[in-house]
Amino acid sequence: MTRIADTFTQLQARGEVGLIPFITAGDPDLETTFALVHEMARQGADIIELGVPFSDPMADGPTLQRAAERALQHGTSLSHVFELVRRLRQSLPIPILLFGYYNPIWRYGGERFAADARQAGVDGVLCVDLPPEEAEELKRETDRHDLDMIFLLAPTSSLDRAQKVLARARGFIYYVAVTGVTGVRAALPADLSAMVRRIRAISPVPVGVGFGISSAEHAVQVAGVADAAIVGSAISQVIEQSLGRPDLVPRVGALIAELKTALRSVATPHDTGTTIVSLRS
Amino acid sequence: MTRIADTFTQLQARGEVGLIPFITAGDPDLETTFALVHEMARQGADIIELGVPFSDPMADGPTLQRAAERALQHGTSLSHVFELVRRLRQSLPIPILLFGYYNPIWRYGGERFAADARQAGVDGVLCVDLPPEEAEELKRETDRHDLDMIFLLAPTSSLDRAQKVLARARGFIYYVAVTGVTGVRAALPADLSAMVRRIRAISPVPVGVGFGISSAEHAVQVAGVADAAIVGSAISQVIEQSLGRPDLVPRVGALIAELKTALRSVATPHDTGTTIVSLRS
Amino acid sequence: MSKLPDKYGHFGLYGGRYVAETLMPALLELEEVYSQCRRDSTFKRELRALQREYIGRPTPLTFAARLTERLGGAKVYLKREDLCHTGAHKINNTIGQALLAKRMGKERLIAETGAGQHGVATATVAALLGFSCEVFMGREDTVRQAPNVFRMRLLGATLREVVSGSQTLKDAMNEALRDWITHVAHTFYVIGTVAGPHPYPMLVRDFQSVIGRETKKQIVQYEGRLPDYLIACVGGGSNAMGLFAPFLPETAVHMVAVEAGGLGAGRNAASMANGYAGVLHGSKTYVLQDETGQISATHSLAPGLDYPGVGPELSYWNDQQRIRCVTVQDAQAVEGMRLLAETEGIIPALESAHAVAHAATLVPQLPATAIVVINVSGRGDKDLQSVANFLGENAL
Amino acid sequence: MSKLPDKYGHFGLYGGRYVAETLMPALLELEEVYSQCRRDSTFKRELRALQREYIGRPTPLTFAARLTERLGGAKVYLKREDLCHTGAHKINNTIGQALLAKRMGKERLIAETGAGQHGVATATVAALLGFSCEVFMGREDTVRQAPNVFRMRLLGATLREVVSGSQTLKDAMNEALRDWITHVAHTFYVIGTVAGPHPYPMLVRDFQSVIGRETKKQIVQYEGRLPDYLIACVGGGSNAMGLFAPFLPETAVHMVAVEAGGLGAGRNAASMANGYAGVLHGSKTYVLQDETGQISATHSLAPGLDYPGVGPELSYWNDQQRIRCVTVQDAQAVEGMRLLAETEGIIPALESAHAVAHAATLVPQLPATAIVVINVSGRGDKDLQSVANFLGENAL
Ligand SMILES: Cc1ncc(COP(=O)(O)O)c(C=O)c1O
Ligand SMILES: Cc1ncc(COP(=O)(O)O)c(C=O)c1O
Repeated sequence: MTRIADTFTQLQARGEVGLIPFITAGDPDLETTFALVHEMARQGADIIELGVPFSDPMADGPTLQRAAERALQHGTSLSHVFELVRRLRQSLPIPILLFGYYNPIWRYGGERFAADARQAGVDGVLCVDLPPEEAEELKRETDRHDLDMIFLLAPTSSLDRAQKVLARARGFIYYVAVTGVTGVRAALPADLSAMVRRIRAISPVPVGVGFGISSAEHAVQVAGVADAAIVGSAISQVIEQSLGRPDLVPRVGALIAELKTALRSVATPHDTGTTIVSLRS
Repeated sequence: MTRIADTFTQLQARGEVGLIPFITAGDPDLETTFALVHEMARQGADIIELGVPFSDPMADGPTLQRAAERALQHGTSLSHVFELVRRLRQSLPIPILLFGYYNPIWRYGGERFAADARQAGVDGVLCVDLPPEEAEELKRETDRHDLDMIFLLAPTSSLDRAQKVLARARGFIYYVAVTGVTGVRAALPADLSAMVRRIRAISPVPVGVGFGISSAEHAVQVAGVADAAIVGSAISQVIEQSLGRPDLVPRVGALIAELKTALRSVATPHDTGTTIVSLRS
Repeated sequence: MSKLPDKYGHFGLYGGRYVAETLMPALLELEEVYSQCRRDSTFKRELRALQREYIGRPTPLTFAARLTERLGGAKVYLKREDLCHTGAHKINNTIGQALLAKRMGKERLIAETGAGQHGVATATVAALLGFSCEVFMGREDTVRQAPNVFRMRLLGATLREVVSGSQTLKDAMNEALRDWITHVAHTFYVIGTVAGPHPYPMLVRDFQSVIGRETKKQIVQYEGRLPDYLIACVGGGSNAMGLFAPFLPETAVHMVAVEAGGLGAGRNAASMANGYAGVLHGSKTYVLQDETGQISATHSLAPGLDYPGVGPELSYWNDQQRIRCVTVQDAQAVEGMRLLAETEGIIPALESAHAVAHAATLVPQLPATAIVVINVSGRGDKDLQSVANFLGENAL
Repeated sequence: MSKLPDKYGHFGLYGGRYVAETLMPALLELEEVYSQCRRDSTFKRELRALQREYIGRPTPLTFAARLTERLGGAKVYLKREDLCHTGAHKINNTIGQALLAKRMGKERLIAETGAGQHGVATATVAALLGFSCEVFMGREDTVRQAPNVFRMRLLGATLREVVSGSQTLKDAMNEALRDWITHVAHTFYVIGTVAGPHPYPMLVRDFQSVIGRETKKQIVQYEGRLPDYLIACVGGGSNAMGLFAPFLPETAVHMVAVEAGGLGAGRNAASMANGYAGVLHGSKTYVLQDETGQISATHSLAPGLDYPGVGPELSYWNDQQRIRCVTVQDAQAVEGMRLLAETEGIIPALESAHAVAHAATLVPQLPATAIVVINVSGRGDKDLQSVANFLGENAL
């Protein structure tokens, strides 16, 4: 059993919804990322999603584009990320998931990537632009090194497609809350809960929900139906607004604490038991 | 016999080559033109060629284009030109030839034009853009009012064409010295004399040569073969250079005197008696 | 081909050869050579091959479905001269004249240009057939049609900027005629429209008639019958005569010539609507002029229409009421351009946009069974800057 | 049509569908609709009618007599995509995709553009068929291709200026993908070249293959045999694949893909010559990237070539050595433009000028019996300002 699966088991046992914060490695520099990860863990993060910056992040909104640009300005590469994870692992017990685009991994080499990731202490990997159809080559390697490859489902996915993706799922399934790119939003889609419920009903693994979760209210909304809430742009926004300020790390910490408190206030969702014939109502 | 034919008869009798200066009526104003015509006659001009300004003088070089523009700036029209000629006629014995483009005449009306021209004291008319083929309508009117319609021949004219044009000639034939537009030139074409000799040999009327005669030397060159030398741009250049100066009129007079002296120094050409088979050698 | 003009180049009262004597021999020679060539199968084959393999003929006749729907009247078809190589019908003519120049052993082509389209088309055939080339263009036009100036230069032509007179097309034509008078022995003057002295109005019409011949064949193929209306803009009249000529014997086909109404009274280029018979640039025809016979300054946003004369044959058919002449102003033309762009994805030249604008008022008055053909004489790329200026957009 | 790609959209190692999960259903639906349409005779008839009556196909294959003479080697023919409506081959593809979009009931088209040609071609078909349209264009490109920006606006499209990244084509494509992810339900993404996720490389190739099919027929008609060389420039590779595809089974026909050498090492856009296999914009292919997998900034004077990737099928045939890949730098391309302008009266797009420039070095080495076809993928009007700047002329 991987550290990620383990985490979800513990969360379920505690009747809690997980909090998975995302930050871009190297934004604004690797030392700050190191400090941020520790702070987020301290404030209640259950899994850390660490963004590997890419020059052409086609699924990201402006906030995460800028975060990646800041990280790339001083050349943050996969090797740097592994080095960071290795250092974090010396004291960090919670799972670390790498989140990014396929090209840097492909260029690094799939086998070498999986080996080095595992060795550094990475627990899972999520490639935004690597749907199951194209993932086999890399998945063979991540499976071999016991890394969870996390797949996504989206509001546009059909039931058929969901079943196909879920059949390959490991760790958890990442449900994309909005039809769109990453970024903070005023409101989540009206049918989000229904969609997540249906997926959860047929998913062999827990379901995390991300993209657009921008506030404690959103987190609460998601918590009613999902196993974890993934928060990205909202955190990067705080980082951006705090650039050059001595309290950058505690400000992010405060946001995590607020989100975690909100999530703890909600009861874990229970299986609906419905038979799902279509994902879309 | 018209005043133009008469003038050539007298010139021949005196063994003299005629001088036909051209100025644009109304350049720079009609009063100056009045003074200039008298001055040119006094200095030995045999026939006065009076330009009727036209907005689009397509056979003229820059000097005469500017002369026409100056005349048009204060709206010099055919009616003004007739009025000028009427005044000149009160004291001027030598022939006056109007030189211009067809449109102002056509717009004035051919019949009305011929009548008014005759009545004002005009002796002939030359339309640069009215070859014999298109001239019949106007020529009917000018013939009726006993005005000489002057036709042109050019270096490009074939013998055939020359004969056709000469058949319609009245007053004199205007030989265009250069393949080109009006304007002063450093030198005249090498074959000018040969061409004029050939035309003169078959012409029922005297031959005047114009276009590009810019100096006393040119006049002398032409005088050896032609019945008259026509000088335009060289005079307009003096006018242009003297604009606003009190001695504009005498300066033009001096040029006419110089040209006339040069012409008087040359013996009239005698018939060569050659049989002409081709105009071009 | 029509029986007009007569052997003197007259279309009734109009046409003829009003030029300096120096040019007469060249015109007579051209007439002679042309009359040989039009009967010469080698010449005709060569011309047809270039039309097909170089210009890209036949150009399509496009059914304008969305324009038809928008206007809610007759069915509208577009003759697509905008698809000709270099972007306008002008090249139909320059190819023909350049072949004549080759026959005559000339080495040098000259041309006047307003919009720059005829200049580009002449520079193009000069490059294609190995002539040297000089193009006369009014300074004002070199500014408003700057891209065409650069195109001519790239094609190896020399641009002669004309600073005399109003510095537009009429003055460019004066300068070209002056150059021709001077270099007539080895120079061929490629006139860009059905104007100028005989035989130009005739031969340009003949070379452009390919537009009408194709249209006739195409519309019969699509609709099984001839159209009810033909609409073309008129600068000198070459695209109009090119479209109209083959339909002249078909008396049921109405023909509408759209002149440039510019900014309205006193600031336009509508020679037939507002001019008088006169003589300009070698032929008798309708000319915009004052009461003393001086040629008027003209205005049109479309530089190819900004000319105070019109081809003599158009004057003739206008008097005969075989063609009907209407005017369209600058602002309407710009709207016509937008209309065609937005409904059909075709940005017409400002010149052609005059024809579109007239169609926009005519078509809604016609029954759905009627068929209208608009000649899209060229594409609008050359006009983008002027239209942007006109619209007050600085976005270009 | 070629048997490639396989059912996953793979050309050997390359191709595929590397996109966000949100887009996968749309890609699968598009694949399905396309596979129906390519067998549907109504669709094919509609497409053929638009090719003929709207685009102006077939485009000529022009024998370049004076270029052939100047280069002194093989006979050179030019495939005249510059004569297509809107001025480049791009519209062959946008018409096809717009018809698919209609089938799928979409209301809105989006597109990325570099040179502006694909943007104009998309805005054009949007106007023609009644879609709303938004075009993404890097800010740098909006400046160097300003006339195309105005054309798109006249056509009723909304321009979305992209200020992220290097502000060129690659970033425009990122933004278009982001828009698509967001509005995938009612929006059709019209990709402009044989790149992107499956089925785009396949369907764009198929829509562009009309170039090669016509060329094949035409050259056999003129010469009685197939050509020895085909030369095409490569940005994403659509004009190249369009020309090459129908000749792939003809093993005696050499194919040369000309990439943008820009200003030389480190400042170019030659993905096959200088890149490594990678994943960009949805497919695996040769990509210009650094050793950590970040995409490189590129440079080419030709904005349509200024892209760090290349269609996956080209990568495949390049590895197979079925096509040969060469590079041409900015200055040579400008010379190529001049050469074609001066010898044939055709001003090619800067992109196409790369192919001409390569021909200028290849053709003299070939025997007079050899036949070379250059794909003139577009006309150069859009590039006049950049070339004037490049040449340091302020005359434009
Ligand atoms: C596209 C276009 N249409 C029309 C004209 C007007 O000329 P014509 O009346 O001879 O067709 C021009 C002249 O330049 C032109 O470029
Ligand atoms: C004229 C022209 N040729 C070539 C290209 C390059 O694209 P591709 O390689 O897809 O043909 C472009 C792109 O805009 C173009 O406009």
